[in-house]
Amino acid sequence: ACSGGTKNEEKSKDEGKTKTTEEKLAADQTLNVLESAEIPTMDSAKNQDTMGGIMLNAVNEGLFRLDENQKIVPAAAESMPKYNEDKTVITIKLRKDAKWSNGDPVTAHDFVFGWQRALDPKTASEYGPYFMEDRIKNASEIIAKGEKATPEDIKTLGIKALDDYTLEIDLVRPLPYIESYLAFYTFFPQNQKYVEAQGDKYATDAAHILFNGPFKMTKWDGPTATEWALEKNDTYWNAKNITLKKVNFNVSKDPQASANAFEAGEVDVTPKLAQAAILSQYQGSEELLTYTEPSVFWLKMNQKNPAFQNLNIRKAIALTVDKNALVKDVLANGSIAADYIVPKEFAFNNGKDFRDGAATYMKMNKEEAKKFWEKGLQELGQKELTFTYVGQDTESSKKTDAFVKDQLEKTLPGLKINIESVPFKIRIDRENKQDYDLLFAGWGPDYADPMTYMDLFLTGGQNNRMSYSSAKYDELVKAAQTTLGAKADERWKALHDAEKVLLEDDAAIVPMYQRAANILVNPKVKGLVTHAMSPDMDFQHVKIVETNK
Amino acid sequence: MAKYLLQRIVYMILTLFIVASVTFFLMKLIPGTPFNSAEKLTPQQLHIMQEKYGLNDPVPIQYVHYIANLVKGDLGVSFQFDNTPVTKLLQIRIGPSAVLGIQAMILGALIGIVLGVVAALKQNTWVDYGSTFIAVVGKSIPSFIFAGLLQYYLGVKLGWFPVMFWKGPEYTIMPTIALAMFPISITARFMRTEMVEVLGTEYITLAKAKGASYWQISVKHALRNALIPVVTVLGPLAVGLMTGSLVIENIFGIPGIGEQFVKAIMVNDYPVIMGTNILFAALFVVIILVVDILYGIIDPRIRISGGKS
Amino acid sequence: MLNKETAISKDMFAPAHIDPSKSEKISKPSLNFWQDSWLRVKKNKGAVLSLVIIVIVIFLAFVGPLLTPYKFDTQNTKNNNLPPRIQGLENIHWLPFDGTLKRKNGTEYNPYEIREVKEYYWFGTDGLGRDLFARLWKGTQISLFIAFMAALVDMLIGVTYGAISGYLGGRVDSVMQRIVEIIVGIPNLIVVVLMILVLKPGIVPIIIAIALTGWTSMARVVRAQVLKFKNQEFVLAAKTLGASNGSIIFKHMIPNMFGVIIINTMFSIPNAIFFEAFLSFIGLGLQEPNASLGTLVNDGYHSMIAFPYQMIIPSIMIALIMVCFNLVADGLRDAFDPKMRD
Amino acid sequence: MEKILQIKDLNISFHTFAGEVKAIRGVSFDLFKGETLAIVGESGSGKSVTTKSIMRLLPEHNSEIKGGQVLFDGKDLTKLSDKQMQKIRGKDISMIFQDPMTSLNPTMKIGNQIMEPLIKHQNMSKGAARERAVELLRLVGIPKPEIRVDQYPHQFSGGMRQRVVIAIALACNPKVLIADEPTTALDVTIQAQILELMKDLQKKIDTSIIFITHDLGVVANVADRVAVMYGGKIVEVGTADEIFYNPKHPYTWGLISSMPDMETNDEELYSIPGTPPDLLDPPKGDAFAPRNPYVMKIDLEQEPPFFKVSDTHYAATWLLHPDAPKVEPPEAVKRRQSQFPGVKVGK
Amino acid sequence: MSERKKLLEIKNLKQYFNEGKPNEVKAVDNVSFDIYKGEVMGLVGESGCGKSTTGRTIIRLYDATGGEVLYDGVNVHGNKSKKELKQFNRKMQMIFQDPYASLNPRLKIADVIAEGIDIHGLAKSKQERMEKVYELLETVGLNKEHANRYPHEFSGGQRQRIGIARALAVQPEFIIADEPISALDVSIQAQVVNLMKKLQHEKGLTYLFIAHDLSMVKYISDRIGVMYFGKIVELAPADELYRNPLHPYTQSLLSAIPAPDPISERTRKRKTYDPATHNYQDNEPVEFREVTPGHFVLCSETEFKQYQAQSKQ
Ligand SMILES: Nc1ncnc2c1ncn2[C@@H]1O[C@H](COP(=O)(O)OP(=O)(O)OP(=O)(O)O)[C@@H](O)[C@H]1O
Ligand SMILES: Nc1ncnc2c1ncn2[C@@H]1O[C@H](COP(=O)(O)OP(=O)(O)OP(=O)(O)O)[C@@H](O)[C@H]1O
Ligand SMILES: [Mg+2]
Ligand SMILES: [Mg+2]
Repeated sequence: ACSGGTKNEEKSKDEGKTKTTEEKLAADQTLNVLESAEIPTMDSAKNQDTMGGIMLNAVNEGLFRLDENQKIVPAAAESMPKYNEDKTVITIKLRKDAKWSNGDPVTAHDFVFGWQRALDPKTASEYGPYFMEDRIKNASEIIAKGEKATPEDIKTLGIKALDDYTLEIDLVRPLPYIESYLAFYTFFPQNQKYVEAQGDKYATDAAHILFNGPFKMTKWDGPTATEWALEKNDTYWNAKNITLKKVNFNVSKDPQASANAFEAGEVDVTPKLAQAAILSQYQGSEELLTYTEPSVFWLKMNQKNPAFQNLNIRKAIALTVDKNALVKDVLANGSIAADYIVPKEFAFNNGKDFRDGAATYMKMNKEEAKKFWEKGLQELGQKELTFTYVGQDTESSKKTDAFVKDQLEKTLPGLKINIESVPFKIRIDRENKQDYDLLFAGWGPDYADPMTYMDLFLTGGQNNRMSYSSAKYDELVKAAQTTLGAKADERWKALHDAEKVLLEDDAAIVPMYQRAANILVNPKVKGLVTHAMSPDMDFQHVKIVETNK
Repeated sequence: MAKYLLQRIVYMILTLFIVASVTFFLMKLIPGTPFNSAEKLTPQQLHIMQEKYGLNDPVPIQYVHYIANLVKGDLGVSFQFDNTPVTKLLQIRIGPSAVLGIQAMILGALIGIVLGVVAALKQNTWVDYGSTFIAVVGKSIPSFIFAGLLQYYLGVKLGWFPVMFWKGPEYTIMPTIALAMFPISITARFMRTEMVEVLGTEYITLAKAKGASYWQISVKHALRNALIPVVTVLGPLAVGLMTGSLVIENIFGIPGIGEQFVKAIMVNDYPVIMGTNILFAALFVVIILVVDILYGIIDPRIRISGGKS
Repeated sequence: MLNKETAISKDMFAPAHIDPSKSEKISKPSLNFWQDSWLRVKKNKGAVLSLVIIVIVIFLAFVGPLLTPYKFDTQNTKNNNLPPRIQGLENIHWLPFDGTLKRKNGTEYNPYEIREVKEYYWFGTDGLGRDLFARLWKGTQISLFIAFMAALVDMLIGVTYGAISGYLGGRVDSVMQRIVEIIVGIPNLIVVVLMILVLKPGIVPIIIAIALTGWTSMARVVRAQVLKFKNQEFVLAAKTLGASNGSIIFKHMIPNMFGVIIINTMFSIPNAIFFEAFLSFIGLGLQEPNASLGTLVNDGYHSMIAFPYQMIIPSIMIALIMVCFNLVADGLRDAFDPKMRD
Repeated sequence: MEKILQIKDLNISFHTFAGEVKAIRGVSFDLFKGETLAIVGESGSGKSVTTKSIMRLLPEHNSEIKGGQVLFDGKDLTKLSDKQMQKIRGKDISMIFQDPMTSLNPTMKIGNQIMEPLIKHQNMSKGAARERAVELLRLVGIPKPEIRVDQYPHQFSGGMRQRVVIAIALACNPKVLIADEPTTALDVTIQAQILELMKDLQKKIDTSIIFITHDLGVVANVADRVAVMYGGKIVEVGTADEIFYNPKHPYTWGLISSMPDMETNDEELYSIPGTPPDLLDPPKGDAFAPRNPYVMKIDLEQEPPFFKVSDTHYAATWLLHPDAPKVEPPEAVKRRQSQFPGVKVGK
Repeated sequence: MSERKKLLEIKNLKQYFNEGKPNEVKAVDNVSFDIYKGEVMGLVGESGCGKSTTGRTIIRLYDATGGEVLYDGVNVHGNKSKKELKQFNRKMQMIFQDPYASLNPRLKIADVIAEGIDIHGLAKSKQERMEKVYELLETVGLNKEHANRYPHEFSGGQRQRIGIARALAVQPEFIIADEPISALDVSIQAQVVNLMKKLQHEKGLTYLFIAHDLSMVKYISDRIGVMYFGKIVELAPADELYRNPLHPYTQSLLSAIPAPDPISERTRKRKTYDPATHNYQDNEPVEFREVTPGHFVLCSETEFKQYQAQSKQ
């Protein structure tokens, strides 16, 4: 299937034995990776960070995994899950040869403990409640109790170990995307005995973590460390298929410096580099690996501002920006112009991309835009409008903002835009307080389903924050969430319709682009897999080959 | 002397306390939460999280708690680094910054002093102009440009030094050079001014009249006296260097405190902001005290009276 | 040693008349402080040259944008990242104005030809296709504005604070000095972030933030000067005449500190430019589409390898301004230094 | 008498912002062995420049010796290399400056400062030099010298510091000692002590002294001979008695009569009118002419040569020219002439 | 002399610096004396003995630690309204020691001199102000042309005269001259002293003349006080003091002054002063006593007797 992630090589087939003939494995199977941030935590229950996600996925393993083709495949589970009729109860068999690095077998109880711990208010996990609330049975009730939740309350969470190797999960309603949850680190198992024995020390450094994944962490001094290392985990059930012996990680926060380190051969893989100028140097080079991410960016129009209550004004804005120029000339990093909000190569129904067969909306049309604008102004009885545009303070957002401003001001007479670039946290705050007219925002998905985008704009939805409210939209999305939960095709139809309402009928937001990621990879590295969602990168298929260079 | 020291220490603690308090309230004025996934938290969930960290209390109460813990030596835990105690975090991060800062300071001071002295001795010659020019130019190129060029040309192109990271002494060379540019220029310029002044004094003339050689005059007589005022400038400068440079740390991939502090401010990691700030301020007042004491050691005139208050 | 017997006519020994009223005449033309200082500055070639450059730079900061047909904020993304090309100079290959760039592997290419661009961009264009010549001068203009304003505010606060602290002395002085210590201890980045929030991002909060955290050195210098002048006899004389404190400070002390104040301001101008550049580096700088030298250099830094001109041109400008201000400040210090008088 | 130092037609200029300052314009004098020559004159007349040029201590960057010789031991000091000069400074010729407060290095122990020339010129060991330093301190009358050697200048009073400076100057028994206003900054009582000390030491080591001062009282106290400077020139030179009791130059007259002595009462003091010449642009003729009440036309035209008054007494004023009208010196000078102990020099 | 009007009475004046701290300095310690109208009172003593401090305390540059200064019977110190203070400022003026430091280098001479005129509103118009300035310049022997020049263009003696003109601008009755000539060249000192004498006669001024050059002090003063370590040890008419110095410190001081007279210098013997020679008992009252009319000495009862006997001879 055509999928979001990429691999920079034709992947060798299933079993590890088959080696591609023309490549000779290098003697030194060590990979040097540069990352852009430290690992905030290695506690799967608490993590919420991309870097943590990659590392947890490397050293631990949930029920399922994303394979190199972005397909969900059994990992700690023996086989794909079984559902009851209305798809609210899932039964999963675990494989019996999975072991923790201390020798304990990985059992169903470890999953139960892991989930409960992620939800337990005492853990103060942000993602546990976020993912389970209103989805896993009794999660909402436990969360509502807050600090007062007792161990007994927590035990009521909808996950049970039927026996050591059988899990049963109770859902509040059918969740088409539940399998991608089960591959997500928040739902990883944790060894209760070990976790409780370590107490506060658990997962604070390499010496206090248990591994059940392809690698073990051999060096990590804790969240502040800028250097850490993985080594092949010989007790991993699939260890024979792992070729890579060691991965060294270092942190570099400066993109130019990262590129320099790569140039000097000090690292084999760089963090994502967004700077067009840096990337332009590698255009066409085999070292540059570009892949589309499911993150979409858009412009929000705050309807608290009366001007944006006017549909014509919104439409005018929506039709103005030349998104192609934005992605090609300004961003120049492989991102794609988006006339949609559910990204490409991200959510599939029976192998069919959500975007296939879905329409795109509000393609740029400056003439139309002007007309809407004139009309809108007339309706408002105004000659000119001034908007505050809240953007973020990163370099690429600043560039984008400048471009958008220029496009809008040039096309729509009487429009003046004041950009205010602020740090991320403050942007969130302004958004929450709805203290903006225009705001540049984006969203990265948490699970592989359009819902992660669509529920953002429900009336009063937590991510609406622009006073948008459409009964029709709400109805369609709610239906997709509930009644249509088990009927995949109809559900998608509803979501397609909702997207049209949001983007075309209401022109509530202006999608701009779907982002692409760019990393530099040394050609001697084969089998480096990137994913559309967490974990962003997987090292288990990597091989280092001899190159003639 | 003991009494003077005690008095100074009391003042220092008081200053620290006020700095901590002011910073605390200022910091609380910055909107936003310290939670990384704030975007994804429901108001209810946010409330629970804030409750857990006491962030729902009125700011004055939070302040009292903070100060109470501070007195116990507890600086709290970091939000961005998974509840790592701030004290531990500071311990880990101050190391590289301090090493770098001290090396840069020593390098900068040495080169700066030599440049300044040479310029003063050869006043108004091309040596002087050259040294002044080096000093001014060193100060005139933004450090990220300078560091970037160093990294690219000496690291990538010539391969003389490792491009980045913090793994051994050879890794400190380029960042030290980059960081030393500023102290070099400051020291050189101050040194020159002071040296010119000292060289014009009567006791230098007297030393010449004694038949002292050029070298004796410059080193034995002038240098020490010219150094005294320079020390007062170098002290605070040293603090500035030791407390890390975001720019240098970012570019050379050094796990330093400067980068972390800026980040903490940007992401509202309150305990880290406070902890780092208190550390910096403490370092500052201590260095000032050390400078004053040093001042007394170099300059016998203020040794007895014990300096100014 | 001895009388050389040259013939001297006797009438030479007649008494001569000297006008007694002329005996106290001062033949030199009257020079006030500024004229006198100017004479001294003039002797310092580095300072004069720097001053001339600064004047030219300031002039161009306003006039420069008019010299090109492109506006600093006009985007033309089709023409982005074009290297410098100047009519006439484009054929002189060793000059960096021939419109060519180097690839990573060292081969040269001419994006103008490849993209069939007819226009000439003297200093090239940036990632949004904005003319860097216009942006450079706009950036210079804004940087200098920020710097001058910051220096001005800094001067006002610093001079007032320092003067009051030093003049009143005693307890007031020690309290005020403690306050300075505390202000030095508060991280200025927090203040900057706060300012940006309270005042909305832009030039104003940057100026205020720079000034708020920068005036302490001025205050210290002024205080030291006031302490020095406090017991000077001309100040005592004014006191015995019954002069008010205000007139003593403003008429007698401050004019005598012009030298140090100006020098300190001269040094704080480059500092402000640098601080703004640092803010740009961490993303707290100016708002698009405005440019400052800081934002330009910072943008350029990320294009260091691919489009070196984007970094080099504003860096040269920033360094030039810095060097010039520093040299002028040095020159002024020498000129104003009372020790060098007579 | 043996001439130990001969200054011949010295011309020195400074290059300043405003132009060339012709500070010394043809100064010549001799210094005899064992004598004290006092140089007096108005501020800015060139006393310090003259003596500093002997030691070659003028600021290098803006001073220029335009001509003349400084002969010492048959060598022209103006032609020596820096190295050679260093061997003479502090050993054969040493110097004391006006301000005892700033003449000593504040961060160096007194002992070390005294030892420096000893180690340098006499190759003494540290220990020996230290002993000698203690001895010197005792010699200049500093109590408890053993303790004092290890102290710093700020622990000494002004008078004591000046003694230390004298100790340094005398450390190597110099042949010539130049004292540039060594007592001006001191109290009368301390001044008296220092003067006594210097005279004492001079006797012991038979040094020649050039003594610069403003204070005619001090001159009277110490000088064997006196040279009067005005506007970068020596205008009169003679023995102390000749200058005090039989001065010939109108500037010397003015100088002497402007000082009240114990007898002067209510009458108005004589004061020299006008201001000193601007050495940037020295006047034609006699520099003193504009202030000279007895000015003649020739004064405005031609510089006066030295006229011999006695073997030891010369004065550069046209008034001594045979053709010049005889003028009455001021009252105070006349009063003094009556006390002149030497043979009256006829005119 | 006592029939002359007392212009100034200084009673038990004390000025301590850094009071109560370990580095306390009793710069002026219980000093009492009177100054009569029209006289010149000289004050001599070694450096640091408190002469300047006395002068500055009298004119209220410092607040006295204790004691009072009565001017025309009114206490200068103590709480005064701004207006009353200004009154005193007009009556009492000061001339300073350092001709280079005492003029503001940034002001034109006209503005330096006119400062008092401006503060006290003594001129009704710009023109009148300038006229007064010209008049004052003339008084001190300078001329109109100098008004537009800056201090650095003048020689030391000229500057000192400008300082005098500034003081005269407010038509004071009493002038404190703090070593007005000690920084000047011998040949220029006379200019200033002559000028001061002339002004005293013409305007009936009263001076407190502080100096350490005793010959000048004697020349100008009617009476002289000798200070030693914050105390006045002897006070007498000028001639009397020189002819018959009683206090051993005064004697030592006088014996130390070299005269511009080589012959007498050859024979001059210096006396030294050692405070221990007084041998005062612990509670022996050491007071300021009048040995002969107008001649006061700080002494004990026994010394007093001895001095009286000495003076009779
Ligand atoms: N370093 C210098 N630069 C420029 N001019 C100088 C310098 N030193 C001295 N002069 C000038 O040389 C002249 C003579 O100065 P000198 O110091 O010899 O005077 P003096 O007789 O010693 O006076 P005083 O009694 O004030 O010490 C003065 O006009 C002075 O301005
Ligand atoms: N502002 C002050 N603070 C502390 N001590 C002071 C102050 N002013 C003067 N003194 C001290 O008071 C004493 C008397 O000083 P004063 O200036 O009155 O002496 P003086 O007799 O005028 O000496 P000189 O002849 O040197 O001018 C000195 O010991 C001096 O150090
Ligand atoms: Mg001199
Ligand atoms: Mg005094």
